[in-house]
Amino acid sequence: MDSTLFSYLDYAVYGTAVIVMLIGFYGAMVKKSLLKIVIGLSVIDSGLNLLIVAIGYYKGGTAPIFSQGFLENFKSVSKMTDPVPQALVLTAIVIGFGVTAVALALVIRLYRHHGTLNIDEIKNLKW
Amino acid sequence: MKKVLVILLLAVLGYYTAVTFFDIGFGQPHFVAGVKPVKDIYLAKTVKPLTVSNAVTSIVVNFRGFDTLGEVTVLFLAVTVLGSVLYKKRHAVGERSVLFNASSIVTAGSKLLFPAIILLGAYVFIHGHLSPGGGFQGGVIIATGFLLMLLAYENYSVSHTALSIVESLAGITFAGVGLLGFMHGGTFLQNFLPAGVLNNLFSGGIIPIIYIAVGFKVAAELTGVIYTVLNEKGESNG
Amino acid sequence: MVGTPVLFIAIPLMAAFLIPLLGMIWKELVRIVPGLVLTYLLILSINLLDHVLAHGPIVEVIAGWGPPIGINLVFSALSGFLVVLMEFLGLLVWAYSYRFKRNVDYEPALKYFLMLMMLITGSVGIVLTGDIFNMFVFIEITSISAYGLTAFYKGRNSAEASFKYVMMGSVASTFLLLAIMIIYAQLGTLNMADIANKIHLMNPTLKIVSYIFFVTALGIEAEIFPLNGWAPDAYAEAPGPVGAAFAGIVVKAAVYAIIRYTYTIFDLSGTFNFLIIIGMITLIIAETAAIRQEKLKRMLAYSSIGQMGLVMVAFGFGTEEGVFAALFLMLNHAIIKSLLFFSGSYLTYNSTDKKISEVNGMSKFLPITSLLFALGAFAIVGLPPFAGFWSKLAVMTAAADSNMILIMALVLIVSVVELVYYLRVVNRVYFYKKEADVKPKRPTVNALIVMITLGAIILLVGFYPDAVTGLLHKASAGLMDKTQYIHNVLSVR
Amino acid sequence: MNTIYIIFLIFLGGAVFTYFAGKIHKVLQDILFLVSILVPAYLFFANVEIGQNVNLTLGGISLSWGINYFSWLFSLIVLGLGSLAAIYAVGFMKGEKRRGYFYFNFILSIMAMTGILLSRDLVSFFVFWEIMTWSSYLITIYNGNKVQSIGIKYFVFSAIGAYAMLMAIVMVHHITGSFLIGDMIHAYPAMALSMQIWIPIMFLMAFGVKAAMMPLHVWAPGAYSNAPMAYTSVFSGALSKMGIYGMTLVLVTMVNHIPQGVWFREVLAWLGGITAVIGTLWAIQQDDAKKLLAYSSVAQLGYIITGIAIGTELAMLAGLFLAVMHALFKGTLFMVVGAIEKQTGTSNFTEVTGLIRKMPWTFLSALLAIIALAGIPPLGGFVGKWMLYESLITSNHYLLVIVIFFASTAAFLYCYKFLFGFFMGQEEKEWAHVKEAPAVMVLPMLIMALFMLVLGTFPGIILNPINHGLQALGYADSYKHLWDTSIILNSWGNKVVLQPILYSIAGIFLFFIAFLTWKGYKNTRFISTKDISSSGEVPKEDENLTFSVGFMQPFYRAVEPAMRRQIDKYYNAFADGLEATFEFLRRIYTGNGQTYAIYVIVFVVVMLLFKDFLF
Repeated sequence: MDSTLFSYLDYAVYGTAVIVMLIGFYGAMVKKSLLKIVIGLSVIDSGLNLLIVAIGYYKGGTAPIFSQGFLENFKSVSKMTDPVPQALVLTAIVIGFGVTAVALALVIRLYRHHGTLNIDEIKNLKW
Repeated sequence: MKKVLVILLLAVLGYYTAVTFFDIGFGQPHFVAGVKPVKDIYLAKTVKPLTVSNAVTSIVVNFRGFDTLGEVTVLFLAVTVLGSVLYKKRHAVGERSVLFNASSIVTAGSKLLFPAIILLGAYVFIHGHLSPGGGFQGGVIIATGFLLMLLAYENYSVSHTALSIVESLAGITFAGVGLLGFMHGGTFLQNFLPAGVLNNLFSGGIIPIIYIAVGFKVAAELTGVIYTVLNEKGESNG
Repeated sequence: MVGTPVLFIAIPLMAAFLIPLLGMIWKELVRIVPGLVLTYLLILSINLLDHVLAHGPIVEVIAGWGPPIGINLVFSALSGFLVVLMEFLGLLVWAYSYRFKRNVDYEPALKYFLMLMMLITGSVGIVLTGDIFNMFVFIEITSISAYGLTAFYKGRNSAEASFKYVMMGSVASTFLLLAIMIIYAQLGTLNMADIANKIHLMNPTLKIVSYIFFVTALGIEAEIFPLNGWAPDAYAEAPGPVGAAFAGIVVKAAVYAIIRYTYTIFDLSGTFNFLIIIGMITLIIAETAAIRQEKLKRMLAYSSIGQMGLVMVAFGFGTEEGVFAALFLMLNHAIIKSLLFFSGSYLTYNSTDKKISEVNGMSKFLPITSLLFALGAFAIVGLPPFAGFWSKLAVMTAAADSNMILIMALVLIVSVVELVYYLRVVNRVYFYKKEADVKPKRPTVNALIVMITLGAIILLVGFYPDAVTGLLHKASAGLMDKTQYIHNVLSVR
Repeated sequence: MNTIYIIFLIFLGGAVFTYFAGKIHKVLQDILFLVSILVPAYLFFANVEIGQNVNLTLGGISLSWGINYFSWLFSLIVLGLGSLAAIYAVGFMKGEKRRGYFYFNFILSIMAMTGILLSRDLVSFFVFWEIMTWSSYLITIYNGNKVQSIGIKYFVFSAIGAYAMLMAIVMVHHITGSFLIGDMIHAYPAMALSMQIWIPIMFLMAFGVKAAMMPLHVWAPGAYSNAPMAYTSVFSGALSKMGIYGMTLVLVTMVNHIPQGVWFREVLAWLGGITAVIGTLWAIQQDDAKKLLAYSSVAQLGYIITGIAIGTELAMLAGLFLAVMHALFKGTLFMVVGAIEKQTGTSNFTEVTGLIRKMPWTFLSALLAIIALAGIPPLGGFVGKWMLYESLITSNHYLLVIVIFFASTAAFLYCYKFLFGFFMGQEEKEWAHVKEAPAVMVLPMLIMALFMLVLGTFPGIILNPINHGLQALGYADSYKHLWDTSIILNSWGNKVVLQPILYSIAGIFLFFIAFLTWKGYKNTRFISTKDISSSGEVPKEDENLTFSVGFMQPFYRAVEPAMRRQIDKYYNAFADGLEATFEFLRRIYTGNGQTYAIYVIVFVVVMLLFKDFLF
């Protein structure tokens, strides 16, 4: 990595994404409330999605859309940002949504069954 | 104690993850030397032969359309699982956690907004191959319209049967188009419609069709999710 | 050729979307259609496998874009073998639970069969796909169906088990995506063969980190030791046949993913030893946890985890013999553990806690089920002349040929532990007095047929292992030959 | 199709059909059972040619089945005793529950033993070995949940042994690339030294378990005494001989080829000797005839092990001859106990007495078997023991002679106890209704008794085949060679010199017994056996006062300190400790989903930290 090209912004985007993920992990692993755990899990997803989108970004790149204007004063295709991470993140978001929905439904069930949202009290299955 | 441990662990994990991505580098070409990334091929082929303006759409629906089929299935499954997890023997109609009408400003406003939201959603997914957006985004917008109505009116209800029919039909359309492509060209999801002219509504072959199906499906499924969860009473003794 | 690999995905998806509509016409259809689909796919998979064994692997591209642009499916001897196994087991699970759910309402029945079908489809997709991101999608399809199936029964602690599974699953998908993105950011491609072709260009540190993330993510599904906390709970709380499906189908798919990454995609040194280490730890911890279990299904679950550890060890030898042994083990485990889950869930049918003590004296009331359970127990600990013996012999032979004497000794010592707890249960079934408040439930005809089929296969493989060894040898040779795989995939246009 | 295939098919099919025939008719089941044992036995001896192998390939592994003189000798024990025990079993199992289960496993274990003897390759050897183990295990636990732990102990020991053998087998395969026993023997002298040492040790572990050798014998008493007696006669008589068979093969074909082999032999011989002593001492203390015989079996196997471990020609003859004799007399004795148990409902000396008139034929066979066991001429046991002593002395194992001699003298004590406890003494009213066992049960016992008599008189009948067997193993024609050197053989056989003397000894002995019996009978007054009271002590109501109680009290008071340290206890303590560790280990699964998630992070972090080390 050429360090001269490295600006603080470079650290910032990935750093933020990673920190968001870590916050999510922390929430999922330390907080006692089931809801907070689920929130933690979806915060992890958010951080991850941010990270993925950031990979596809090029400095000064345009959106990967061949609009009329783009075609008229034709710029190089390499000026476009990478569309693949964007496509992947779309899938990841949808899947994350599905998982979160299922998790929330389970939280409802657990609350119905145990009458509490504290994960420490939901330990009927062990060893 | 546990917190400290977790923070320590996460610090190490975060350090390595961050360093890894710093190594990759941000905002500049990061592929290793001597590799021709597929994104170049995608970008090149989006205009010709696919005649799609939005490269993300071309990837989502065509190049990696199989992923999208899986994605739609994930949503469909999520709804199924939700229904299974929250299933109760007797469905009492109108038993909702939100049991009051919103103020008249909200109700009137929602009535006003609802068609507009639906229209916007439809626009977004119909033009998914031309502009940013697509089936998922459009579907979500439509679902927010339903969410708005559900929140505003105490006894607004959506027909479960209708939702499931829309969902199924949309899914069948997606998979069916794929199978038609299979019969036509020998590979699943192959384009079999004329490509059209770039940047026109009728371009991109089967892509708009699939995206419209996806739009309907996502809308129906998200509405289904919201509706199922809303109909869930919060008492602990269920 | 009668069809192509994509039908394994397309047809069940089509059917899944259709079934709610069909259910509106005639409610029984929601039970029948999945069975028809699975039967068709089983026949198709056998035909394709036949073709593949004669003419070499089929590589199918999706949407007309050859690799590495589009997604492709690879139906080789290895993946074909696993697909046949999965479709077969899926069909059996379907047949077993066909009437099992009679007393369940229409809505849950619909959802049960949908989820079951998607579980199988997702696993088959994991095995067939030649694209890492597509594999991620299929893993998620499998997991979400698995969450739903785990939480299927109300009244039990199933939601708790499922919630744990969801937590672990989300973490898994996070790491999986991270790993995929690292690979993509370096090599600009998502196709497995293409990655394998270019992996030597990658920054070694990044390569290692992405491998670690992959193994962690897939290890959660494959029940590797510190990552398998969800497994015993999920197995124990899911309906009996679903436990069989987990052990026979889902885990197999995850293990396949791990070995595909280890053998084909990554070219790291030390991965094989790593597989041996985690496999051994998994094996030892799981078997020691199993011996003290009080609940039958948990015991079976731990045993299943242990077997997967052994499979990992066998893959870790890194020789063709080792792969052969591991595949044989996978086959045997799928069949035998399914039989144990099927018969075990009838032995504890009406009990609330599913305690091991509740199987006491069941042989008088459920003679055939008990006999089949005993057969399964004998087979899984590797007693000849049942199927499990040949795989154990294969594992040992492979270990000896890799000079892993210590591993051999440890595996055998652990086998003794396994032997003890299975024998205890069998003895209870046959020689203890029945507990008064337990009401036995006679198995239904379809369940009985399913169990007898599995028992017959165990005996068949036991007495005539040649029935499968030829296929397994071809499959293992296919896995070992990395360049051939890359060539096969990348030469398709 | 080759006869060997037919034999296995009949065994297998017979087992399955017998199992299900019980659903149709009991007699049909009995007939099928007998057919599926006797017909293969007949076919085996009539049609299987010695020295001809059948080769087949299964699962890519080439297997070979065939027979040589040495294994033929053992098949004589297995199939002969098996057939007789099968006939006996029909009577024994009459009216019992779970007959199908018993018959099924009986047939399978006979099949497995035949298979072991037929195996010319290690895989089928191992397969049959394991089938033998589990079928015998299943019969051991026939009596229900009380014997569960005994059964599991048996199986665990067998499994440890078998897995040791499996390790040896795959190591051999690794070296030679083949599973054939012939190839193994061929390649052995050229192996690395560590392999040369470890492979025999691992094989010997497996065989030592089955032969109830000293530290591995703890399963044997329980298993022998708790299996149904109809099977125990095979279990102790034939199945344990499989251990001897394997041991002999290992010693002759492997250990002989390395200089360290001497040590193997010394250790084994001593283990055998110690086994004999321990078994005998424990046998004396038993009040239950089954237990007594079980321990006695362990002791007898000890002699046999010593014999074959010494490994001179004479010692081999002695060991193998003793093996045959042991099969005969221990088979008979277990049958006797079975008959008594069947007729009276108990096998405890302290409860049953005075059966001599009730069950005369049973008594006769018991008497002959006991005489053989004790090694009194003219029955076969004497010849065997004599040869054993002689071989020990000629190979300079003087200390061992003393040990063995002690054991076999002490054996008289339990022999006496057995005979006296059951048959002598007063007749109790309680047992007045007892009848002789049915002919089906008596006949096999008498046939075996007859054999013992014949073999005692003309040991050449069996020594000749043993000699052939040893020649097949590469020994010189020892029988002829020993003809001139051995005292006993020199004066026996054709040139009968010692015979009249021995007969006179036996005659005097029998006469003495008869005289005493008659005399005693005349001089006794009939009182209940429970009517004896020790001097000065007032017996309590519930105290068992049969004279058999505390029969050898002074003797085992003397040996008690030595007996207190049972190996059993150490094994149990080890197992308990292991289970406690397991209990602790499984608490890793805490049941909290968050903990599991933390494990995942720990896993990743550890791998990341050690990534340079791992990859």
